Amino acid sequence: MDVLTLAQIRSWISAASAEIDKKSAFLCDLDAAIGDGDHGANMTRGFTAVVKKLEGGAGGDDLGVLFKAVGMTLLSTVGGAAGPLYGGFFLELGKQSLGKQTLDAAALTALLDAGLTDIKRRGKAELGDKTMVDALAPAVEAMKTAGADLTTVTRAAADAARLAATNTAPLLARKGRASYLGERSIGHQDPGANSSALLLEALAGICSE
Amino acid sequence: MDVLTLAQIRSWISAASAEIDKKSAFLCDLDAAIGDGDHGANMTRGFTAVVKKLEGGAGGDDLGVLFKAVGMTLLSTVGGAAGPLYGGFFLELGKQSLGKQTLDAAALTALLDAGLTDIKRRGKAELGDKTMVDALAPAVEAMKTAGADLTTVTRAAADAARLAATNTAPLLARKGRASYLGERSIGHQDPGANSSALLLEALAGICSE
Amino acid sequence: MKKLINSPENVVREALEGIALAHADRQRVCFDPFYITRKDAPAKGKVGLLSGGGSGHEPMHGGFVGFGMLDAACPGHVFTSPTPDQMFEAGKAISGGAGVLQIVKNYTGDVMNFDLAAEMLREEAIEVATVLTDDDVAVQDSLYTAGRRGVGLTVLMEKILGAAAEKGMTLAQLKALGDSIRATGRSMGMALTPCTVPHLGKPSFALGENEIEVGIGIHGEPGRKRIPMASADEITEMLMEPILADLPFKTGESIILFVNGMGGTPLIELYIVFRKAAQIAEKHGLKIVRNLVGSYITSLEMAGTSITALRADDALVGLWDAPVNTPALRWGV
Amino acid sequence: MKKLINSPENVVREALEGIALAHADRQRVCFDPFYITRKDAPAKGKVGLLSGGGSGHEPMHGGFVGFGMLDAACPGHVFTSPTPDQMFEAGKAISGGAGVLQIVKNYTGDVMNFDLAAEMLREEAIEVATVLTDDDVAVQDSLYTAGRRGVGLTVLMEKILGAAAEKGMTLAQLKALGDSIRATGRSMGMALTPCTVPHLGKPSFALGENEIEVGIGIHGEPGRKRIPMASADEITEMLMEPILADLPFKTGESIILFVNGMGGTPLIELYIVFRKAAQIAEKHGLKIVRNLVGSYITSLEMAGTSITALRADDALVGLWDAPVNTPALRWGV
Ligand SMILES: Nc1ncnc2c1ncn2[C@@H]1O[C@H](COP(=O)(O)OP(=O)(O)O)[C@@H](O)[C@H]1O
Ligand SMILES: Nc1ncnc2c1ncn2[C@@H]1O[C@H](COP(=O)(O)OP(=O)(O)O)[C@@H](O)[C@H]1O
Ligand SMILES: [Mg+2]
Ligand SMILES: [Mg+2]
Ligand SMILES: [Mg+2]
Ligand SMILES: [Mg+2]
Repeated sequence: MDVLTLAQIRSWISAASAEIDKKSAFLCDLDAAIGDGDHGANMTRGFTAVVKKLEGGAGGDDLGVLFKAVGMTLLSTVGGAAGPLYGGFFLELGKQSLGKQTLDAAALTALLDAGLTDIKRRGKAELGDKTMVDALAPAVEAMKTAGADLTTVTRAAADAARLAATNTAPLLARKGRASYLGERSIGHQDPGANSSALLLEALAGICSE
Repeated sequence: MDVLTLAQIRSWISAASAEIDKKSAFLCDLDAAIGDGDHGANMTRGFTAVVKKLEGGAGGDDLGVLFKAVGMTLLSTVGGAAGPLYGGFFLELGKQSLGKQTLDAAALTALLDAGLTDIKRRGKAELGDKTMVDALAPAVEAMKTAGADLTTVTRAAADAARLAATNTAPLLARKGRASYLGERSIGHQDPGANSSALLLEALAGICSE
Repeated sequence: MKKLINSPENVVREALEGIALAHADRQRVCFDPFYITRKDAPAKGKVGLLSGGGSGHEPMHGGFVGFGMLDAACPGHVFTSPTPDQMFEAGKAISGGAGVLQIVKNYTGDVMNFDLAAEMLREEAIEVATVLTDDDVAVQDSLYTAGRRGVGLTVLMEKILGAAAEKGMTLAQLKALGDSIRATGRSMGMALTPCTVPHLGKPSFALGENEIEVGIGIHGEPGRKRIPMASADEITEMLMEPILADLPFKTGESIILFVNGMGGTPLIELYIVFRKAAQIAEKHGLKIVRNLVGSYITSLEMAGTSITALRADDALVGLWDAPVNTPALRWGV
Repeated sequence: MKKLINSPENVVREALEGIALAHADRQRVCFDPFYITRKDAPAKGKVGLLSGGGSGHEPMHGGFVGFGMLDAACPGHVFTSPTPDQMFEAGKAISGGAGVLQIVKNYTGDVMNFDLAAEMLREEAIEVATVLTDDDVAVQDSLYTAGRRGVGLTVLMEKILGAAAEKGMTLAQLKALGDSIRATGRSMGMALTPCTVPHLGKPSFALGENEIEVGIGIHGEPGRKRIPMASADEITEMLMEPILADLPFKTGESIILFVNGMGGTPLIELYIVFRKAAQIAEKHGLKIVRNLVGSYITSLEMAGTSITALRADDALVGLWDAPVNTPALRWGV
């Protein structure tokens, strides 16, 4: 598969929403262990609102408009740290894809890379701080060397994110709520890294159809 | 045994205090079931203070003065319903025994009868209301027909009180905190009836030595 | 039992030491016997307002001692009414020549101990009158029992009589006003969890994860009945309907509505209860002219709520609005 | 989970409905998006004070909206920071031409959401400044982490800045005053029990009958360490010593001492904690010029306490004493 269409991006968002909804309790439990237990609820609330928004016709026939609608909706419904981070992420995707209707592998990789950069700018987190960055960064890296087939590229991203999210467990949190726990944050996976992995898994799912 | 001496009355009070202290948790549990769980603590606090007072020399060589000291101390240390009731009871004993140094069976019976009357006046409880009256009234009745030997008379009182206290279980409380429970007060023994039984058991103990 | 205490025996004394340190600007604490008076007691020419009861109901009563409310409060041991010597000494300390009004919750122990204190004060030539609160509709009223418990209405009673006393009402007038408040206020409470009396060390009753007690008092005693867990709206209805039906409150009447927390219930839940209580009052055609939402008469750490409704004409509202300056209730000054 | 709620989704909305009904005399509640403003907002020519944060900390922040304190508060979902659209709308509603000061507890989510709101407000030509609170000494401070949490100091910050704003201080002056308060206040907290977030339905952590968490925040998160149950005096020492050592507070200094309840702890226990805290402060040669004892910044029904100490010169004390009229804090008016 060489291009993602606007319709497929829409399906990605719905698939991501379903995925997050299914794993909501899991994300909350991860957050309860080293945070405040709301990450799953926040993400579910946000993506449910996004899907409603898109079904309501938002997004039009421009990827930039579509991603902006997603970002704005997440910004005003998720709250907490994840709200501005994921909201800003999709707003950045929107800026970078304004006017576009399709994405090939290179464009998609560039887009996610830009989104990742925005998250790092906003949250000031580095690789290894035990945040969503730890899932997104390796995913983008993997995409860069996975060739031109979107099915392969997105699968590589999803697998890298999944593995990296699991590997946040031994890390000592330096950003977000988990950092308050100091040593006690060690041994637990980061919730945001896991929600990021879910988003990419949903994307890979769309591209494998 | 035909007369109780002042020294023996003092021993009664100390024995009663020891008895109540031993059963304090039991009395609290009874009170927790149908009241507020403090009867044992209240009585222990009160009688501990009484013993301290008497050891401090209070009471002198007059039964009236002795009982008054007991009553006043209970009044200012027990609190709750039991405080005024037992405090008033001993104050009444004091009034009735002023000037006396000894008590024979008839005098003792008359004294406890007067104390019971004071409790009924103050608390307006009748026989069967599920209160200490249900233990004290049968005890005094039993004394009246038990002859002149103090060992027999006080044993009769103690046994009657013990039996009557146990028999408060099926009663529906009409006075005190337990009355708030209505039907739910049925099936539990009254704490005050049990503390009264303990006082009389201690008395019988003294008279059997 | 996990509590922020040092030993069950010292709970009341050490709490009083904390109160003495925290509120030295407004209150004076006596430790032998235990009582709290306002700093400027006695107020010459003013009737002295005296209350008290077992500890464990904080801020009641000590938190209500101050200008515009109580002159003195006598704390007993936890859930145990104080003793006559406390009320006697406190009564003397606040007697400003116009007599002393005792505000007593209708519990056998409280009533008998305050009665004894009243006798003792009268022997000192201090005029004493007593007002009872017995507002708990969960208890069937009857001549043959101890009658109803005094609960939430006590808070409103102490605020309103306190204002009336500041305005110079005589002992007889205050007694009459108190009796009319007693006659026109009703309450009912429920518990989600029991509480643990320090010297007992275990909960006063056991409640299943899915059970609640309805018709509880303020001493950790079991309630009138145990039912399955219900929604805040259903629970509020279970409390409001008996309250409104008992007096009864009639369409068009104005009321002060008081939603109280039992000690372990967070404020956010009390507002959810108040929301429904207000809706029910409105449905009954009642006008809520004033309200109070918070934990003012508690049962240690018990989770639960009680609701109190009091008929309120303009005069009563005026007294409610009058300045009050106590650690727990303060406005207008 | 037993709570006085109807459904986890509706907790915040229904509590706001209760607040709107209970405090209509002083506050206005907007439901889309959620925010509370004082009734008379905007106050022309006065800097508007805006705060907010996750719900579940009541009375903070909504209970502090009123004369002499906050102009507006934005409640998020339970333990979740509110969203920029809430602060944006609330900020516009209270902007009286002198700018808006945001008081933000230092949590990544709160900071980022308030930052976004500030950008949006500036686009509306409204001047915005932000003051952070990060007073929790239980968290090691570091440039490489999210830094310290904002906890109890936030209450004192909002009271004092509120008074300063009423006195006509400019946005720049308030920002400077806020930063100095941030620099001179410290807090630490502990929990006897966890709390249950409604949508989770189970406690955020499990504590044994004989364990306590020391160094907790206000979001039901675990603390820095778990230790065996201790006495109130020992626990108070565990909180006070790090607080006093961190700044450090020096002999001869005056402080405002704030003993806070986490939501499920009865007032009688807080006074026992205050007693010891005051003794420790005295031992360190500190003068407690003002104090606050009660549950003002809570974690739902969590049992526990936090202590806050703030250096206080006469000017600060003057602002503390200035009139305030909010549902949760009121004096002088
Ligand atoms: N500074 C940061 N940079 C990047 N990601 C962060 C940062 N802080 C927190 N996160 C991510 O946000 C997640 C928590 O999101 P959430 O629980 O919804 O917000 P909150 O922590 O405010 O409750 C963390 O698991 C982490 O992945
Ligand atoms: N009106 C009354 N007349 C006689 N005895 C009473 C009356 N009310 C209560 N009692 C007795 O007092 C006992 C309770 O005493 P206690 O628990 O110390 O006081 P309180 O009920 O105030 O906590 C009851 O078990 C009962 O025997
Ligand atoms: Mg979280
Ligand atoms: Mg009792
Ligand atoms: Mg009692
Ligand atoms: Mg959160």
